[in-house]
Amino acid sequence: MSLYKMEKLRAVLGNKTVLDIESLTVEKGVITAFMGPNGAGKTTLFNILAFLRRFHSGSLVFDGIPLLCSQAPPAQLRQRAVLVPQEPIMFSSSVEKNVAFGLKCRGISLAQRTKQAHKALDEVGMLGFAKAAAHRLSGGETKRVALARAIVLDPEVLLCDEPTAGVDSQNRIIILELIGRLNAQRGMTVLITSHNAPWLAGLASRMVHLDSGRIAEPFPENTFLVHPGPDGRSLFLTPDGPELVLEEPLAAAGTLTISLDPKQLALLPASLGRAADKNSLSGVITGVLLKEDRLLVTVNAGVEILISLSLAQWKAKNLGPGDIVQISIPASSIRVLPEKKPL
Amino acid sequence: MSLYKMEKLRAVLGNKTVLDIESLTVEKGVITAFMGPNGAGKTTLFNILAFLRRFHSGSLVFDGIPLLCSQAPPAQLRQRAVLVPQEPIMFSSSVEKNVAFGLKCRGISLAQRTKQAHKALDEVGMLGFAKAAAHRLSGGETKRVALARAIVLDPEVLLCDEPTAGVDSQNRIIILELIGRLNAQRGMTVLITSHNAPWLAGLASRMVHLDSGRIAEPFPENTFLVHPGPDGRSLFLTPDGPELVLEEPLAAAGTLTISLDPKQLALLPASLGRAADKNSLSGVITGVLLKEDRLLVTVNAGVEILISLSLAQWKAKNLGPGDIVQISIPASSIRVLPEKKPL
Amino acid sequence: QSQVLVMSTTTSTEASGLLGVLLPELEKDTGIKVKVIAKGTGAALKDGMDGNVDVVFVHAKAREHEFVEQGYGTMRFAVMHNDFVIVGPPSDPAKIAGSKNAADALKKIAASAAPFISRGDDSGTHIMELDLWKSTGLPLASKVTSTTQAGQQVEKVSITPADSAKWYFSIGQGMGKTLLFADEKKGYALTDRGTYIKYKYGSDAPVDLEILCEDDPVLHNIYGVIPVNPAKHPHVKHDLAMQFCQWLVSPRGQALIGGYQLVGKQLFFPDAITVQTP
Amino acid sequence: MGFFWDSIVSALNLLLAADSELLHIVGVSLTVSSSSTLLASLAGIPLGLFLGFVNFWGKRVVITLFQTLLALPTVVVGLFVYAFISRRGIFGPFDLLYTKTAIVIGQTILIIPVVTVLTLAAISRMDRRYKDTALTLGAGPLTTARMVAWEARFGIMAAVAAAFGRVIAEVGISMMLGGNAKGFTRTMPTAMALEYDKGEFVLSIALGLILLALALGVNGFLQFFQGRARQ
Amino acid sequence: MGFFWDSIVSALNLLLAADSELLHIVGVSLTVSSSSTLLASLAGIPLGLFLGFVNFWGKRVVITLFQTLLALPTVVVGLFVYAFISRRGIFGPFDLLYTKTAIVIGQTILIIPVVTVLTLAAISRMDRRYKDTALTLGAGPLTTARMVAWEARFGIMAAVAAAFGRVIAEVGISMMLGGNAKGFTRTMPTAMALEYDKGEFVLSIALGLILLALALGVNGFLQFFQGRARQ
Ligand SMILES: Nc1ncnc2c1ncn2[C@@H]1O[C@H](COP(=O)(O)OP(=O)(O)OP(=O)(O)O)[C@@H](O)[C@H]1O
Ligand SMILES: Nc1ncnc2c1ncn2[C@@H]1O[C@H](COP(=O)(O)OP(=O)(O)OP(=O)(O)O)[C@@H](O)[C@H]1O
Ligand SMILES: [Mg+2]
Ligand SMILES: [Mg+2]
Repeated sequence: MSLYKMEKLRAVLGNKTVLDIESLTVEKGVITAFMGPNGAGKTTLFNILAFLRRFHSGSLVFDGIPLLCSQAPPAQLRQRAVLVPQEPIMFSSSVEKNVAFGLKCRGISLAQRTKQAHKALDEVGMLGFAKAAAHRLSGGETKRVALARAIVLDPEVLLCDEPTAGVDSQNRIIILELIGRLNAQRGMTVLITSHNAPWLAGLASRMVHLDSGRIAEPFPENTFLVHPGPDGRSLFLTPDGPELVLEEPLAAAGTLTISLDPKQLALLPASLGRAADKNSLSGVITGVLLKEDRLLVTVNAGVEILISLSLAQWKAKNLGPGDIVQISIPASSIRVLPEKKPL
Repeated sequence: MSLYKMEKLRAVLGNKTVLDIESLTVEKGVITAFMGPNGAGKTTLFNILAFLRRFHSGSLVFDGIPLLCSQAPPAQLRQRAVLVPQEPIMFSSSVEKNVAFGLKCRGISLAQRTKQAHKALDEVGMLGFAKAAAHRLSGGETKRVALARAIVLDPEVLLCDEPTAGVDSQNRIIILELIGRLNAQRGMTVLITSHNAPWLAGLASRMVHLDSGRIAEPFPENTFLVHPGPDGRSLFLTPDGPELVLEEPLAAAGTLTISLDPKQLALLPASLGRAADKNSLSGVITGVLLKEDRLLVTVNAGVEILISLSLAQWKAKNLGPGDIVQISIPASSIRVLPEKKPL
Repeated sequence: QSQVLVMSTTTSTEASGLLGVLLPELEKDTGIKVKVIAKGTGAALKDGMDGNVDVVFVHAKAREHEFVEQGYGTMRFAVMHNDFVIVGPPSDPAKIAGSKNAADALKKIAASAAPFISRGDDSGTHIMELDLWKSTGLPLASKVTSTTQAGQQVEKVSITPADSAKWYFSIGQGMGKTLLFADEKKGYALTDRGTYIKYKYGSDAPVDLEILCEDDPVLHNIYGVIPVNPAKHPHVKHDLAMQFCQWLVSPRGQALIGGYQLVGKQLFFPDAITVQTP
Repeated sequence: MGFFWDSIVSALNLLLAADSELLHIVGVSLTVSSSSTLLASLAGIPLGLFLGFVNFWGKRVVITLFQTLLALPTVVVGLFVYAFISRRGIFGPFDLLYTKTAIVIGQTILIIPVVTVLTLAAISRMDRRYKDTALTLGAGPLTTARMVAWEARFGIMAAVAAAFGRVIAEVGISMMLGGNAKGFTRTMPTAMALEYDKGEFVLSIALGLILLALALGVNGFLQFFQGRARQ
Repeated sequence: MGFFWDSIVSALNLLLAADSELLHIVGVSLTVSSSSTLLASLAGIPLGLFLGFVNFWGKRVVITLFQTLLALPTVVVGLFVYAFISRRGIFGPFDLLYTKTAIVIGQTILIIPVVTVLTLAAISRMDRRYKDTALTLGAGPLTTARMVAWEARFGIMAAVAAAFGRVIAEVGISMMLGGNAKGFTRTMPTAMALEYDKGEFVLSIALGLILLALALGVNGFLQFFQGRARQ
């Protein structure tokens, strides 16, 4: 069942169109992940979905209730969806009072809310800080208390804007597990953003990619910043590193971003090719990862390059980690990515 | 050559000892990474090393110059070390003015500083935002401009407090490459913190681990949050997941954190063991990574478990990604990690 | 600039509008511009003592003589007078209407305990009022406040009728405010005739007070003008001040004073017959 | 400067004599100005919060008007209130003119704009995230405003302090509406103005010093609590 | 309320007549109060910044003293300045008493505490990171203070607006040090006080309305620029 339904949703900040979503549906009871580069509009979208900001035009329907862009978002819906912002701020009181605040707004008794606040703090590993001054916590501690402050309310919808940025690795796992559990056990709808694709992929049932405010194709893997050579056709992966040659010369100068399609790259044992060949790099296999039915092989050739093979192809090659290999990069696999400009 | 020398350095905030470093030296011209859980004192330390905060007792020597804890940090040293804070804030003017600000303080002419600011913005991929209002940028954009604002000054020491938290994956690479280049080409001393161990390991020549304000052993890998069973000896990795049995019953109840020593875990082909065995999990090999002279094998057994083998051991087993295996977990490999409490 | 004379005066001369008539004529005749600083009599005299002004124009005869005797002023010119009246509510609870004896009237007011509003500000009017209370023979309460001046203890005595806390309001404000207060409290007050006429006939919200006692010879209010002594303050423009004073007491000045009317009533009576010298 | 020395000695003398008249004046001053500060805060703080939070058509104009009212002359306030409470006014029967209540009414009107504008300034600089956090956690508009006000408390306290300073030293309204009646509505500043009019400068300054000592006491008291709250 | 109607009509009449006397008074008012606001800002803003940034022994006491000076009575300021600039005072020879300069001096002293305390309040709520950022980028103490002041500009503008409102409507000091001399030092508020003294209530209110209109103009002007700067 769909919980949020957006059609032609546009948000304008200043005089910049920050969000421009043709059509998007977020399902009830599901974890949906939002990915996308900086400035893609994730935070703006979350603020709108948490009923904290207006949108500019288009339609947004929440659980069958249509919202008007001409009106301030309805206050009563805020009780149903809680946002953990990207950069949370704490009220200048104790940690436990901060966490109990939402419960107080819901008229829960002091004893009850203290108990629940402590439980939520325990879940994010911050119970030891219950009496500490909330506005003096470290970055990661603040993030975790902010999460506790939201989950203690057991909302229908939890919007987490980068809940693990700045959180240490151990607590990151705790938090991800917690979010997964809230969804699995209580059926909580979770919307989450992050720049850490791997763990989002593990957690979310659905990934939505945003770019420049629009729903977009996921950003390609194997992305490199390169330095074009003087002829405009050769590219250097590092200033003194391997050289790639394009099919057509470039129009623009200056550093730019390219991606190499992992499926078009060929992996050869070192003996079969020569390292000096154009568009051929030699490196060491540093990793082999199984992802669905394909193998992702990481080769360190000065930079790490990812190659995607079928399981059969890999078996046939009889290679393993530590082996020295050649990568052949067809000019057709090189895609120059458009530079990001503000809309 | 050592740049910072700390001895018995203590910092107290409120009435909590946040930093208590016996002895630590940071080398000149080197990238030193600071890791540690939230609240370890990394930000506090960086503020002190950037001459923005006093310390409480002990000694700090910068490039031969001793600093007194009884006095405000000397202003002229701030010209030599620039901090990119964990949560940067922008002055409410344009992005390019923000980046040019430090140059203005150094008396550089307008034309010159605009040129340099644009170059620095280009390096972090934010040139397109030069005229935008800096205080209205998104989280990741702000981070990147803050970095540009520091590197444009070409300081002797660059202190980056989580420079990539909140930065998208593509730009993370750009930033890391940039920091590496500043160090390699200009010999800039870089101090950096992050919660992303893998890439820090690639970048830094030295890793310093902080915990509760003290220099500490690195936090172990294979860390899991577990749920003890009713008998206090069995542990569950997930509520309905595999069970581990301890040698001695636990004193405390409630969720806790354990680590499994990757070197003590044994990897067996599935046919050799039985999945029902206590402390034996079955899973699929999902990755093989070469790290120095050892292989790290990732097995997905409901949770991802890391096993460390010598290259010889691995070769002998004749296993590969996608193979089903058994992991045997000796009780001695299970370490219950102490709960973090504020000092 | 040198033709500008600085004068401090009591508020009544300015508030009555008299100076508004005199000064433009003065400028026409002599070219002298007068910078008028209006304040209470006490403060106005103090300005003269401090040499902040060139001439003072006030109405407190005894203090004016003292001023000249102490050498602050060169001489006093008697300029004009008006008179004081006792006003009260038309209902007249103390039954003093038609009385020509001010002391008597005050006695009746005290006996009836009807509200009486006093300026209480050491102004000429207030001093006159206190003199009247003294002449009633009623018991008076005096209160002493001691202050230090130039290291010396100085005692200030303030006098009120005894046992008057319930009906005697000492408000420390100007004449107009006193009339408004009396109107509001339906009380009695001693006032100069000019201000009363202004508030009774020249106001948007006329006070509901009637003249109940007038024409007692003790009720005369005499104005004098004194140039500040250049021996004490060499910078003062004594010549200009003398010129101003002489113009005031000249037939021309005196005619203007006598001719000034407010709502058809003469307010000031020229006095300059004799010129007194110390 | 012997003059100021005299004033200090006189002030001490007055205090040592614990003159009942002086005590009464001090009492009136404190009652009146704390009442009007309290009332103006009760009106001005919510007004400032309202202007800070609620968007409506013409809001900028309303803010400009309030800023303009910072320049409200005491004579205008005095006459305005006078027109209502004098015996001829609508509220004449309540017999309010020349009472402490009248001063409180006038002073309250005088400083409501001060409290409003400075409260607005204090909260409009607050991080927007405080408001968003309260809202997303389910707080209603009142609770949200209260949370933001709490975060801006030092700014709001400065607003109240400025308003208090304005009225404790206020002369015009106290004169016009209180009447400066000795033993009834005489306040420190009107007493000072009177002594000045009489030419009793030393006494006037002595009273002023006592007034400042009083204000110092009030502020020291507040600072003490502020200091404790800051910890 | 016919009274107020009369006043409005009179105010319009006065304005339409463009009476040269009125224009002079308006001119004096504006010159004097903008001069004193400017001078007090030049002193008070740096003072507030100093108190906000520099730590020194006894700072809390100094802040308390400044807060106390919010209650500085005009009579005290007036007499204090009087003692210096009257003919007997040290600055007597400069012949300052009863000039516009004298009013400016007195008013400046009166509102320096207002600007200082409110500036301090405005910057003490600023995010500490502004200061740290400026410092780490190599700014000296002055530049750092300037940057923080810039971020707190709306608060500081409110401080200046409050101070301006205080002096444009100020009577006591203008009377005592200016003398309310017609054609020289008469300001709008002293003219109003005089008209009130004369019982010319309608005229007094009419002048008050003109004063408010003037303040409205000034504020509208500032709001306009503030609005543009905010974009
Ligand atoms: N008030 C504003 N005026 C103009 N542009 C704005 C304003 N607020 C935000 N933006 C721009 O809108 C874009 C979207 O911002 P948003 O915070 O939604 O991005 P995001 O996807 O959350 O990015 P990040 O990953 O860095 O957090 C950014 O480019 C930002 O600069
Ligand atoms: N003013 C203060 N009073 C009391 N405790 C404080 C204060 N400031 C910081 N702390 C505590 O000091 C500890 C260290 O904070 P710091 O910001 O240095 O941690 P950190 O290592 O940077 O953490 P993170 O990874 O979350 O950024 C934290 O536990 C924090 O709560
Ligand atoms: Mg964001
Ligand atoms: Mg930190």
